[in-house]
Amino acid sequence: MAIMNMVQALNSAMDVLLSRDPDVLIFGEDVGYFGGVFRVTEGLQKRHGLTRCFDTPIGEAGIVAMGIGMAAYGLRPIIEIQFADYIYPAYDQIVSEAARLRYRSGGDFTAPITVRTPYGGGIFGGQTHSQSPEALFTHVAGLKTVIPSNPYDAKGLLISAVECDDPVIFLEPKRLYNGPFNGHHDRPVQPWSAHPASQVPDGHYVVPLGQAAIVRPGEAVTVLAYGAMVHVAMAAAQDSEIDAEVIDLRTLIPLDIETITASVRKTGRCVIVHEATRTSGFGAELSALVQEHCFHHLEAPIERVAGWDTPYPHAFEWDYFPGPARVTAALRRAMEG
Amino acid sequence: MAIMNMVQALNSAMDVLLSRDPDVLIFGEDVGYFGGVFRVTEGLQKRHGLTRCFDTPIGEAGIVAMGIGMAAYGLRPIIEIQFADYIYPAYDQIVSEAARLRYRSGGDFTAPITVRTPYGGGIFGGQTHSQSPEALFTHVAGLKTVIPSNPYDAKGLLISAVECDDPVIFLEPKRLYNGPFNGHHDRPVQPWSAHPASQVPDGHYVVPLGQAAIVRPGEAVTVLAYGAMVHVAMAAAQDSEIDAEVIDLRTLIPLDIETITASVRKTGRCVIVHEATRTSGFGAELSALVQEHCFHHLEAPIERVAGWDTPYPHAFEWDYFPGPARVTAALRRAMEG
Amino acid sequence: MKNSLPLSLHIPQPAARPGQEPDFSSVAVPPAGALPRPEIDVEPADIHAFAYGLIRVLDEDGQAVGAWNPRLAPQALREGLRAMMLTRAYDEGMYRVQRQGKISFYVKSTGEEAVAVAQAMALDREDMGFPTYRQQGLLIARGYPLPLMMGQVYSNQGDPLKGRQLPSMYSSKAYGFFSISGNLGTQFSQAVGWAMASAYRGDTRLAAAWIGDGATAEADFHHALTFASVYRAPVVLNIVNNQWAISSFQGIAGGERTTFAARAIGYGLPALRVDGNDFLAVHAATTWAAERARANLGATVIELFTYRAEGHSTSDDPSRYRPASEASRWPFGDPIERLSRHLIALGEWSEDQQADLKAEVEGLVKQTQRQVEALPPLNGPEGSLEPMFTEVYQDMPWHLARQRQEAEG
Amino acid sequence: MKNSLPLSLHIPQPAARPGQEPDFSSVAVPPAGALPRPEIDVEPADIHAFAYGLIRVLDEDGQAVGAWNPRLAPQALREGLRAMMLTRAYDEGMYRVQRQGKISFYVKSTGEEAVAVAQAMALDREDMGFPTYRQQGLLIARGYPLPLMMGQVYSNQGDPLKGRQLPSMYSSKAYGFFSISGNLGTQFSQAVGWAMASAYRGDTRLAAAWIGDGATAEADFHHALTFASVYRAPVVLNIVNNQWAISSFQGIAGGERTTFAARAIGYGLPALRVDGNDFLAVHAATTWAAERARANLGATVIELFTYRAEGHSTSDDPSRYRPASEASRWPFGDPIERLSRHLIALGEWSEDQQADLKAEVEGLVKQTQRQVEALPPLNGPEGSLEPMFTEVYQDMPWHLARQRQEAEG
Ligand SMILES: Cc1ncc(C[n+]2csc(CCOP(=O)(O)OP(=O)(O)O)c2C)c(N)n1
Ligand SMILES: Cc1ncc(C[n+]2csc(CCOP(=O)(O)OP(=O)(O)O)c2C)c(N)n1
Ligand SMILES: [Mg+2]
Ligand SMILES: [Mg+2]
Repeated sequence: MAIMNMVQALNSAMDVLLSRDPDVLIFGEDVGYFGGVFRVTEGLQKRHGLTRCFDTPIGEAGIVAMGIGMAAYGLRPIIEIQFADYIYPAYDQIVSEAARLRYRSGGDFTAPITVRTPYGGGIFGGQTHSQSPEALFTHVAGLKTVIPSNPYDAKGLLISAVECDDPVIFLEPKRLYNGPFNGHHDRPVQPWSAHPASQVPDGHYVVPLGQAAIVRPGEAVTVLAYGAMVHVAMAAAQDSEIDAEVIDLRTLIPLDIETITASVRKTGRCVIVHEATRTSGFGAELSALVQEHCFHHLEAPIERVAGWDTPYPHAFEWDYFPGPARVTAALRRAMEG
Repeated sequence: MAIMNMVQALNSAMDVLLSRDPDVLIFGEDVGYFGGVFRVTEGLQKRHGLTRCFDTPIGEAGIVAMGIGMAAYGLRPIIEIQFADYIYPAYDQIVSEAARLRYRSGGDFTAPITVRTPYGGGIFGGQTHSQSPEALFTHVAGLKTVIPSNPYDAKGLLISAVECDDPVIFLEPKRLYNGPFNGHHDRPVQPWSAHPASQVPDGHYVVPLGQAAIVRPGEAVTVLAYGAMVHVAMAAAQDSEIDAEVIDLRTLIPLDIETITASVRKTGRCVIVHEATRTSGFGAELSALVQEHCFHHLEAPIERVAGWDTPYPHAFEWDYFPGPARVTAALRRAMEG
Repeated sequence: MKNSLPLSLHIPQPAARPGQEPDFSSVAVPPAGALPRPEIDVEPADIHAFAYGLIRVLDEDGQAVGAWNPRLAPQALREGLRAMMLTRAYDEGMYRVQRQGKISFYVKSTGEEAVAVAQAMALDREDMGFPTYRQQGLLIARGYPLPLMMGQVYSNQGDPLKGRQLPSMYSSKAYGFFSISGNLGTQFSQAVGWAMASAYRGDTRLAAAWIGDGATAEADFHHALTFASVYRAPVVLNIVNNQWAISSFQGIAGGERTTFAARAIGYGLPALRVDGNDFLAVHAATTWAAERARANLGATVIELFTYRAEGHSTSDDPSRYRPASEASRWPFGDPIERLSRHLIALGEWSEDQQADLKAEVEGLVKQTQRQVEALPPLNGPEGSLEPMFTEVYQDMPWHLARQRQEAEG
Repeated sequence: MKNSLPLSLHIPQPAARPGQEPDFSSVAVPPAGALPRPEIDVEPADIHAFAYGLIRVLDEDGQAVGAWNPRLAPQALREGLRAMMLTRAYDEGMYRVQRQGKISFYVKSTGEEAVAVAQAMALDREDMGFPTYRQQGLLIARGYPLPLMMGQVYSNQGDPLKGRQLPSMYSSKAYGFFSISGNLGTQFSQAVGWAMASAYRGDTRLAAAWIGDGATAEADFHHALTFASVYRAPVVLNIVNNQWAISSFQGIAGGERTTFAARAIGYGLPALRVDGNDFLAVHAATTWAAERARANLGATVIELFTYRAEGHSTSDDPSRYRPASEASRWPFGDPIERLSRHLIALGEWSEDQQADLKAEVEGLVKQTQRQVEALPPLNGPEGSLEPMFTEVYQDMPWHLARQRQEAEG
C-alpha cells in the first residue's frame, strides 16, 4: 500500500501487468524512453525493456491496427493515444475491426486491446486537448468503455481492462491525474494524498468492470457521473446541502444498471453530469435508461448537465467546463421539478 | 413534375445544382463514368463534364479532406461515401476539421461540404453494408445531419443541404432507393410511383433543414422516426390500429423540437424508432429531450425500438431489422404503460 | 514568379471505355527471364529497378527461364494447378448459385488464381495470411474443407461464422487465414502488428497481407508500410494490381504515373513487381520475400500485376465501364492455361489429364454444393437467434441478454 | 523454405540520449552547390537522386554557389533576414510571457525560421498556405499585423479568433494562412483539395502545405500525395524534418532507412531534399516547385532538413530525451547567422546593422506585447460569453441559443 496520484496508480498497474505477463506490452507516441507526455509510462521501458514499452510513429490508425494484429496473435497490447482528441484517425480500426473481430470470425480471432487515452477539460488545452468522446464508443457494440475517477479505481480498473478479453476504451480524466479537482478553479486544488482513494496496493488487484460505486449515499436525488465530474458532483452536493446520492459509474459499457435503478427508485430524482457535449452524449443514454427503468418512480424531470454543444473554446475554459455551480443549479431544479 | 424514385430524385437534385452553380461539383468512389454503385450520379459526368463529377481514389479521409480544401477555397462539393459503413476512415476529417473550421477560424474559413452516403439495412448487406451511424454525427457540434424518407424530401433536402453554409451529413436509406419499403419482407414491395411523395418537381425547390413532417396525424401516441423507419412506423400504425401520430424527423440536427413536443404534449406517449444500435443511438437523445420537454405530460414510459446492440448479422437480416412487429409491440406497450 | 497561365484539373481516364477497342499498348510486356535475382540481403535502395520492371519466368512457349525460376518439382506444379482449377470451379459454382438467388452475394477471383495459390504454396503452412475477399485460393491451396467454405457462402447451418458475415468473408485461424473485413485495407496494417508480435515472441512465423490496387489509397496501406519499415516487421505485403477497383481503373488509384510497387521505395522497403499470371514468378518472388523476412531483414512489397477477368462481385456489371473483350486481350494470358502449358512442355502433363482434372474439380464443387445446400437455415424452425447475440463480447452483458429475450420473445 | 532462426523485433534508437555526446556522424553534409538544377518539366523518375541528396547554396564562407543560387536582390535578402529575426524575437517574447504565466501555451520555431520565411517569399502573395503550428514565419514574412498575432496568443479581446484556439493556432484568409488544426496532418490533404479547386476554376493560385517529419506517418500525408499525384494538383508539399517529433527522433517516423523526400518517389511525384537552414536553398527549391505547379505539371514534395533547436512547445523539456547540447552541434548551423554572414560577405550588411536590427525587432516585440497585454480578457466583466456559442453554425440553432441563455444565466 502506498499513496499514489492517478498517474502513479496507472503506472503501477502497468508495471504489475508487465511483470506478471510477458504477453503484455505498451506502445504509443512518446511512451517509451520519455515515459509519455503525462508521464504515465515513466520508467517502464527502462525497467522492462525496449520491446515492452516503445514509441510509435504518429499514426493513430496504424497504432491501433498494430495492436489488433498483435492481439490477434495472442498478445495483450496496451495502447496509449496521446490525447482522446486524436483518437478519431483510429476510429475505423476501433469500430470496424477491434469491436467486430470476435463476432465476425465466429470467435476464431479476438482483439483484447486496451486503448488508454487522457480526456476531458480543465487544463486550458483548447479544443484539441479537452474533448470527451466517450459516447462515440458507447454506441459501438463490442467495445467496453471505462472511466476511473481516482487512483485506486484507476489501477484496479486498468488491470481488469487489460485482463479482459474484449477491446476496452479506457479514458483517463487528465484533470485528475495530479489531484482530485472539483471544478472550483478559483480554490486551491487538493493533492490526491488528502483523498482516501489515493491509498493504492502495490501489487495486483482488480476493480471489476461493470460495477458502479456509490461514492456518497443520499436520499434526495441521484447524481450519475464519471471521471472528473464525480468530484464536481461531490462538490455540488456539499455546496447545495442537498442530500444527493452520487454514483460513480466507473464503467459505461457494460453499465451497472442495477445500482442506478435502485438509487433512482429510492430518490425519485436524477441528475446526470458529463463533460462531453450534451446532444447525443452518454447522458442521453443514461436519461433514456433511467426513464425506461424508473418511469413510475420519477418525481421530476431527469436533468442533464453537460458540455455546451460547441467545440471547447480555449479562453472560456471555466465557462465551458461544467462546474459545481451548474450541477448545484440542476440539483435545485431536480428537487423542485 | 415527374414521378421519381429516390435515386432519381437525388440525381435530379444534383443535376439542378450542377446546372445552377458552377461551384458545385461531385466526387466519390465510382461516381463518375459509372454513376455510382447505386446509380445516384448516373449521367451527371456525361451531362456536366469530367471535372464536375468524377471518381476518386479509395481513401475516404482523403476524399473528405479534398472536399474541405475545396470548400475552403469557395466551392460547394458534394461528396459520396459509397456506404455509410465506410465513413469511419473520414471521421477525423469530418469531426476535427469540417465541423470545427468556421468556429476555430473565427468565421474566416468555412467548410460547406455535403457528405451523401447510403445507410441502413434491409438489403442482406451484412455488417459492412447495413450500418446506421447517424448518432456518431449528431454528437458533433458543427455538423448538421439530414435523413430523407421519400423522393420529394430527398431532392428538396439535398438542395437545402448543398446550399447551406454548414457541413451536412446526408444519410440516404438505401433500402428506400427503389421503393417505400415498410419492413414486411414477406409482402410485395410497393413501387415509389404508388406513393404521393414520388411526385417530384423537375426544377429547383427546397425542403428546409430543421423541419419535421407529420406524416400521419394521430391522437393516441407519437412515433418519432426517420429514413426507412418512417415507413415501418406507418405500417405498424396501420397493423396495430392504434391512432398513432407519426413524425418524420427529416433533420436530426438541428432538430424540430417544436413539432415533437407539441405532439407528445398532445398524445402523452412516445415511441422512438431507428435502425441504429440502441445504446447511445439518436433515440437516446430523443428520449432524453422528450422527457425533458414533456415530463409532466407523459403517461407512459417512452419506448425505443432500435437495432440490437450487435453488428448487423447477414443471415439474420429480418431478425435484426426493426420491423413493424416490433414497433407494433412498442405501440401496445406505450398504450398500456 | 507568377505567370498568368490558368491552371487546369487533370482527371485520369482509362485507355478504353465500352464501345471502344481494348487498348493495352501502354502496358509493357518484358520478356521472361530478363531480370536477375538479387541476394535476399540486398539494400532496398539498390533494387529500385525491380519496382518498375516485371519478374517473369514462364515464356511464350511455356518454358521456365531465368534466375527467378523456382525449380519446383512437377508434383508441386500439379498441386498448384489443381488448386487454381478448383478455385476457378468453385468460383463458377458459387457465381451460378448466386444468380439462382440461393445466396446473396459472391466475389470471384477469376484470372487471379495464381496470386493466392502460388503464394500459399511459397509461404509456410504456419504463416498467417491477411487476405482480401479475392484470395479464396489461399484456403483452397491449404486444403481448407470445401464444405466449410461453402457453408460460409450459404450462410446456413454449415457456416462456421454462424451467418454473421457476407458470403466470401471467410475466417480460419487453423488454416492461417485471418477474418476478412468488408472494410478495405484495414487488415494490411494489422498484418504488420501480427508479424511484430511474432518477432516480439521470438517465433518463426511470418505474416502475409494482400490489398487491391484501389485500396492502396486507404490510410492503412501507408500505416502498414510505415510500421513495417520502422520495426522491420517480418511480413510480406502484397498489392494485387488487377487494373480495376470497381469501375475505376488503376490510374484513379495513383497508378497513372508510376507503379504500385514503387510505393515501397519511399519507405526504404524492397519492392518486387511480378507478372501475377505467372505461377512460377509469383512463387519465386514470394519465396524471396519470405526468406528475407525470416532472416530478420524485414518486409518486402510485392506488386502482383494481373487482371480482374470478371465483374467486381455479383453486384457488378463490368460491361458498363470497360470494353467487354478487355479480359481476353490481357497481354499476360491466363494463369491456369499458362501453368498447364508449362507442365505439358515439361512432359509432366497432358491435355487429357487437364480435361480429367477439370471434370474432377467441377464434380467436387457440384457434389459439395448439393451437400451444403441441404443444410437448414440458421434462423429457420430448426435454428435459433442465439448467434445474433453471442460473441459480441466474451460474456453477454445484461443489455444484450435482455435484447435476446425480446427477440426470441 | 522455413528456417528456425527466431525472429526479433527492431525498435529504432537515436544516436544519443541525455548524458551522452551528441552524435551527427550519420548525417551526411554534402558541399554547397554540388547538385544541378533540373528543368521544371523533368520526369520525376529521372531525379530520384534529389530525394537522397541535399540542395545547398550557402557554403562555409557565406558565399552562394551552384546552379540553385536564386540570385536574390540584396534588398530581398535583408527583408528575409528581418522576417527571420522578427520571428525569433517574437518566439522569445512569447516564450517568456508563457513562463510568466500570462499565456497558457506557446510553440517556438527557433532554428527553423528559414523554412517559413524563405518559402513565403518564394511563393506568390496570393498562394494559400496550409501550415502547421511551427510556420509563424509565414505570417511575419507576409506582414501580418503583430498585434493580431499576439492577440491570438493572449486569447484576449485582441484575438481575431475570439479566444477559441490554443495560442499559436493562427488563421488568416487575407494573409493566405489557413486555420491551423491541433490535429496533426489534417491540413496536408486539405491543401491538395484547395489546389484542385484553384485548378478547377482555372485560377492561377497555388496551395502550399507543411507537415512535420513525425506527422508524415499520419494517413493525411498518404492521401495528400495520392490525390496530388492522381489529379496533378498545383500544390507544394513541404515536409519539415526537424529531426524530432516530441520525444521521438525521426527514425521512429520512418526515417531510419531512407529520407522523407523519398516518400514522393512511389507516387510519381518529384522530390527535392533541401538544407532547411540555408535561406537561399529553401527559396530556390520552393521557386522550382512553384514554377512547376504553375506550369500545370503538378505537385512537388520538398523535405526541409533542419533541426528543432528548442523544446517541442512550452509543455516540453527536451533535456529529458536528448543531449542538451545537440542543437548547438547541428552540422548545418543557424539560418539567421548564415544569411547574415552571406549578406556581410556580399558587402550588403554589417555586424552593426545586424545588432541594430536585433534591437529593433526585439523592441517591436516588447512594445506590441505591452499594447496587447493591456487588452481585457474575453470573458471578464467587459467581455461576453457570446463567442463561445456563435459560429458553431452559420446561424445559431435553438439548442445552442438555449444553452447560451443558460450560460449567461
Ligand atoms: C473502406 C472501404 N471503402 C469502400 C469500399 C467499397 N468497395 C469494395 S471493393 C471496392 C474496390 C476495391 O478495389 P481493389 O482494391 O482494386 O480490389 P479488387 O476488388 O480489384 O480486388 C470498393 C470501392 C469498401 N469495401 N471499404
Ligand atoms: C493526430 C495527432 N496526434 C498526436 C498529436 C500530438 N502531437 C502534437 S505535436 C506532436 C509531434 C509532431 O512532430 P512533427 O510532426 O515532427 O512536428 P514538429 O513538432 O517537429 O514540428 C505530437 C505527437 C496531435 N497533435 N495530433
Ligand atoms: Mg483492383
Ligand atoms: Mg519534427
